[in-house]
Amino acid sequence: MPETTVETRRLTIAEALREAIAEEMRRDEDVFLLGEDVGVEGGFGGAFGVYLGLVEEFGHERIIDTPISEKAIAGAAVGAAVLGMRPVADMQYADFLFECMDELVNQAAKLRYMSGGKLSVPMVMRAPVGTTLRGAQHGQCPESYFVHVPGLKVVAPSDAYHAKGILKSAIRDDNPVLVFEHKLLYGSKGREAAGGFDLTAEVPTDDYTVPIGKAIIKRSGIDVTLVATHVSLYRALAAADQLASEGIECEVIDPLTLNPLDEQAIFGSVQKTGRLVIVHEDTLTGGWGAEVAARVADDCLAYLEAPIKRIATRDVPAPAAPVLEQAIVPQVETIVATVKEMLG
Amino acid sequence: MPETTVETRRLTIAEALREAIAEEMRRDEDVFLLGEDVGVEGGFGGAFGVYLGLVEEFGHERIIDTPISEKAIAGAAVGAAVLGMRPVADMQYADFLFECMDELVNQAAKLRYMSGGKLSVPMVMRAPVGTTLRGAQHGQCPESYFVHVPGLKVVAPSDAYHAKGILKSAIRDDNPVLVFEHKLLYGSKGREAAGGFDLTAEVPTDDYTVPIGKAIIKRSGIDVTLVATHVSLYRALAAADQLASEGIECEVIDPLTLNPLDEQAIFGSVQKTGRLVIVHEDTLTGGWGAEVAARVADDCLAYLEAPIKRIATRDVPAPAAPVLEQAIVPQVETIVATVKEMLG
Amino acid sequence: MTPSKRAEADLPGGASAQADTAAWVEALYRGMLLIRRFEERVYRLFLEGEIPGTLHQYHGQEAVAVGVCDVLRPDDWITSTHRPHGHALAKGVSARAAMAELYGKRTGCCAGKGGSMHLGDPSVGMLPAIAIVGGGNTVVTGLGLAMKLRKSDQVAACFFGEGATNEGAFHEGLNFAAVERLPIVLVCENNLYGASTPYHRVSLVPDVAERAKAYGVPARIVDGMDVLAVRAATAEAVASARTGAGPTLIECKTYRFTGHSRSDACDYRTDDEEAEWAARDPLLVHGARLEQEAIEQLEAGVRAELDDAVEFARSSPLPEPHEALDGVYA
Amino acid sequence: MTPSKRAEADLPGGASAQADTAAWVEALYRGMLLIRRFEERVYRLFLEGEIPGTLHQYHGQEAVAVGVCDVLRPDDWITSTHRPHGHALAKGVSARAAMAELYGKRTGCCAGKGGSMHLGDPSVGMLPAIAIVGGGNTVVTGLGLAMKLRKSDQVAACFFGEGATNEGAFHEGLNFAAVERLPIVLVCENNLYGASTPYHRVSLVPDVAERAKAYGVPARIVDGMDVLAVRAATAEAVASARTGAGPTLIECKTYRFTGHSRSDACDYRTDDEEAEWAARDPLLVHGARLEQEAIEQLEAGVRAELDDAVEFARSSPLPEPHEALDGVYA
Ligand SMILES: Cc1ncc(C[n+]2csc(CCOP(=O)(O)OP(=O)(O)O)c2C)c(N)n1
Ligand SMILES: Cc1ncc(C[n+]2csc(CCOP(=O)(O)OP(=O)(O)O)c2C)c(N)n1
Ligand SMILES: [Mg+2]
Ligand SMILES: [Mg+2]
Repeated sequence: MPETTVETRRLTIAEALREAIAEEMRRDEDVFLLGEDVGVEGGFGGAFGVYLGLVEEFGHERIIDTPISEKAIAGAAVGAAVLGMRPVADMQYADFLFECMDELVNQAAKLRYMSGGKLSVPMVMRAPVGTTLRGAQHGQCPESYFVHVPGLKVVAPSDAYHAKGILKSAIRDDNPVLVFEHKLLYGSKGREAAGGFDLTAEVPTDDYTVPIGKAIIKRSGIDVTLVATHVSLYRALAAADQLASEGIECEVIDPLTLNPLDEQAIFGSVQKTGRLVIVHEDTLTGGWGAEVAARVADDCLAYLEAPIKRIATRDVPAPAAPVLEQAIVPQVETIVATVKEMLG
Repeated sequence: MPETTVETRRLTIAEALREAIAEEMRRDEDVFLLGEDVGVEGGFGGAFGVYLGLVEEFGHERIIDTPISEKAIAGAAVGAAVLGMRPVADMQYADFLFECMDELVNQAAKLRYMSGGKLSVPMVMRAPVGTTLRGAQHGQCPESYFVHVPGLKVVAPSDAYHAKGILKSAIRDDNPVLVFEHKLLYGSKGREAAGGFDLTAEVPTDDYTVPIGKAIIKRSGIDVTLVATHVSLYRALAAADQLASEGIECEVIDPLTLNPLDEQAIFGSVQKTGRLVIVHEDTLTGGWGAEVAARVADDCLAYLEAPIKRIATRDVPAPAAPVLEQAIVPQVETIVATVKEMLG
Repeated sequence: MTPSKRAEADLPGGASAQADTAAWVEALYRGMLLIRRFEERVYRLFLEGEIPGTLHQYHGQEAVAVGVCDVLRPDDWITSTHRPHGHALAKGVSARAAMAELYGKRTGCCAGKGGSMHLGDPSVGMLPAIAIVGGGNTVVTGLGLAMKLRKSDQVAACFFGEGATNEGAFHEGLNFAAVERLPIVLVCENNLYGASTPYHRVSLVPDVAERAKAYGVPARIVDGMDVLAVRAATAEAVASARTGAGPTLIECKTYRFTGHSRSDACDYRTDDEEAEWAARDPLLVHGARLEQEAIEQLEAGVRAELDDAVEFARSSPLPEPHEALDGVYA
Repeated sequence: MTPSKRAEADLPGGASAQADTAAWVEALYRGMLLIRRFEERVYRLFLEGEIPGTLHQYHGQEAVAVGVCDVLRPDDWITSTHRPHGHALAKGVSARAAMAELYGKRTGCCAGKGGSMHLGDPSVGMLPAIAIVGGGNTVVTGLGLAMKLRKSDQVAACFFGEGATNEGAFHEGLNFAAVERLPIVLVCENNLYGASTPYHRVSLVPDVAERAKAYGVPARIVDGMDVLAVRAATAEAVASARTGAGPTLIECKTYRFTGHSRSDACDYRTDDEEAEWAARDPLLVHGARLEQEAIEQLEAGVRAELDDAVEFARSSPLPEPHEALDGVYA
């Protein structure tokens, strides 16, 4: 959180991300951006407008509009990174990452190790996630696939302050970092989805970074630990508000980084509360919540006063109809009910 | 396990798989095989000889040698399955599945749901796994990525009897089924890796199937539950042997199917033993062991007498040097030591 | 002989045949008109908040869907893209089922689970549309393979944009289709842009048809604003596919009259360019072959059909929340 | 001027230049001989159980690696494949470091972590070889992009087999390289087979070079058994890349003299075909340009170098088990 002495403004996540990229590009000539529709004049500035204005400042050399070729985008990022460039690659929707899994899993994540540690792959891949009425192929939250890949780092910021700071860290990191943001949280439109929370945040005007691998305690509490990201984080916070009015104090943790996971922060909290609920919009089976649960079930078993609960999107592809989508994605009521049951 | 009255022979897994495919192709005209190098005269019969002889019996129409185009292989399987064919697609190494993730995750797994349940995708994808001195890009066990995909089924047989029976079930199943086998277990060469266990098994001469979604209790015990597949299963059995000589009785479970997981079999065992160790050759973080642990930490918490332990390949790409590979893959000694520590 | 039965036949000669021809010319116009008016309604309903989700619309490209599907039989198959409304209507998905799907209703062609980007219906030979660019290009090979293995004379047509030709899927799918001589027609709708990106910035070769040579696949470039031109090229390609001669690629030069998706103002295109293509509106081009009176009748019929479709969609039940869990596995 | 400094220069004329030429002709021969003898040793050591893992060997294709790398500067880069031994030695990985890597020793060029399929060394401009067929074809575009953005005059060469041209990666990589005019040379080693599969069964177009047209990329077909032919074509392509004219594809017609991998008996090839290509052995073709005496001297030198390499590998320490955990992250 920004200290009180620094100058700040309220920004949306989209604005914060744009600033992060622009500032890093000004700071370091090796940083560049590539992806589909990122720099066309009169175009969108990327699928969600994050890059608007960048091509005007940095030109087509450093803001590269690619063909619709996800393998080329990812492969180019890998190769350029090996030579010391710091590419920021854009995947319009995280769902398209499946088109360049080889480049990410077999190349980006492994080249350093295969070389005996002689080279590095300092690339960033940005990928918007989230179930947002676009159906099965534009609504996935595939973070968990990448959490499983040794050699990759995975971050998932949920507000403007952390989004800007951690994207900067990702760009400066010497490893491949996947940055997952939620489509509903970019601007103000997602406010309702986030339970009315204000999605803008105070963002310092000065340069700052947020470290990869450190969780954030969003709210302190002693009865139960809630771990959540993205929209689920805001729902967890809303649930915590409701529960507080009934005298139940939730500790809400935003892991921020999914790999490497700040397990100490989670262990510490669970040791205090004795109860753990993990909430995510990725589907349940094999989701990153399982990893959190497994680590806690190993390290903190003696502290657990209740079974570990995971609340996740049901194990189905995303349906298009709003009523169906709503039925599969974790909602505030489910979180509230689960916590009450744990304590009851 | 075969009943005593049926006629059986001892077969290797490779032989058993070949029989399964040949018998299903004879039984059902809609079954066909496609992949790289599967039917070239004078060729290999697939990367591990599983298909030797098939092209002679079924001809090039039904044993289709494809270009080196994993997306086309998987996409063709999806499309043919939609029209009611029952393709068996071959991925020479499971590591190459990353080249056709879109076809598997976004198409095979989702088309049925997207259609409102109007169509089915009865395809099989065979993919050999295992760390076998071939380095980072030919040694992965990527089962866990697919366990995370709603719409796919994932099986992982470890002996000839179950391999044949479950491959037949997979071919007859109306859903996309990924069949993961371990390279070291195909023939007799893996015997040493499997701790000297005989890898052949009695296989009935008559038609039979092994159901998807049912685990096998490989060994009964009351002190600790070991869940493992493939080579790790044989190592778990070897560890159980050693531990038995010290008076510790392990229950060893081969889940056989990783999705849908036979959780009742595991819960039942853990409720008896109070202790759970999961062993797999896939890497630790985000591996399917986490899902097993998470489910047990939810359903069986009250029964647990010790933290849930996962023993998995370390979170690194597979190194080539034998001494390094050995250092990252679960070994018998680690299993023994872990169990003793749990009980000590 | 109904228009769709005409299949690969040439335009007929003779007296009664001429009546047939007139009916068929009208049917083609009606097919395009239905798509145009459907899209216009849908856009309005979307802006009014009645239709949820997102939209990629087909205005301007109607001649392609209608020209191709007119040649296809009900038992032939198509694959489609993120922009599937036109393909769906042309292949025989009813306006009711399509509209209800956009509304997220249980009576939709995908029971509300597909939505705009996945419109389709196996019962009329259309896969749920695949919204992964290039996604249909590998899957269609399997449709073709099944047809070939079963020795049926069916054909599968794959619709895709010029942008999709830069995907690996285009390459692998086309090569595999070529090598296996699959009964496939590849229909590239070259509308000059992939989202905001003009094709000439992402391919040094302006004609997609040129690329087919790399696979030994015959290709044709046709005026995608003229339904008869599209139909004629498709008829040839389909006939060749039915007799086992393998795939053909047809590049239809066309233009989308709207933004890429609902929120796109098209500032990356010039007014001149837009005006030039508007003058070649497929409804104008083909409309010139009809009497004005006939057109007005068709308009009225289409209006009624769409009134009915909207009414049907509005009054259809929403799916029950628990239905979200059905249909993942067979 | 050492041979490798000759770079894009033509063969020199004049008296002292002729001595230069002779030395250079010998150096090319030596480069190929080193690979041939290296592969022979390695195969024997593998059969004897000294070298673990698996092998894909390069015998027969030596003219390609050596002809290409002779043009490249130390600060140019290459990507390689599952069959990388020849590329590694030609680009400057020492026989010691390569051999030790095959032995799984800490002194190997990848510290024992890469092994046969991932030989490489950034310090000589070679990525760890990528054993995913086509894998290098997208990654190389990034090397080229970095060079272009930095306005260096470096070049990246990408080796791949004809089999790789059916991968989506070939397509996406080549198109992106073309559009961005990246300083890349695509070197296709068309040895007629991908594993057991003859190319004519998986491509209707027999020449890979034909495919380059689909991307507006110039292509050349050369005799891949003649190191001078390969070198000449590469020199042109590299010169063009250095000046910003973009990628070139060079298709080298060649043949592997061994099985696809260690256990392959090649029963899918005819004896006649093998004999025909054996007669065009690159060592014979180029050897004819040298005196027998020179060849014998080179053999002796190579033998000594490999004796030393094997001795080095044998006596090198194994990595410590805990080293397996290092080097995943920077
Ligand atoms: C694999 C993949 N990459 C990117 C996208 C995002 N996207 C949707 S449509 C589109 C443009 C497609 O262009 P084109 O193929 O020409 O079809 P058109 O929209 O012009 O009909 C893009 C980039 C996607 N859906 N799938
Ligand atoms: C993506 C992928 N698919 C399949 C393989 C298995 N494989 C290894 S080498 C090879 C043949 C490659 O043929 P080609 O590209 O012609 O190279 P060559 O072996 O002839 O040098 C195959 C199929 C692989 N390594 N990667
Ligand atoms: Mg387009
Ligand atoms: Mg080859």
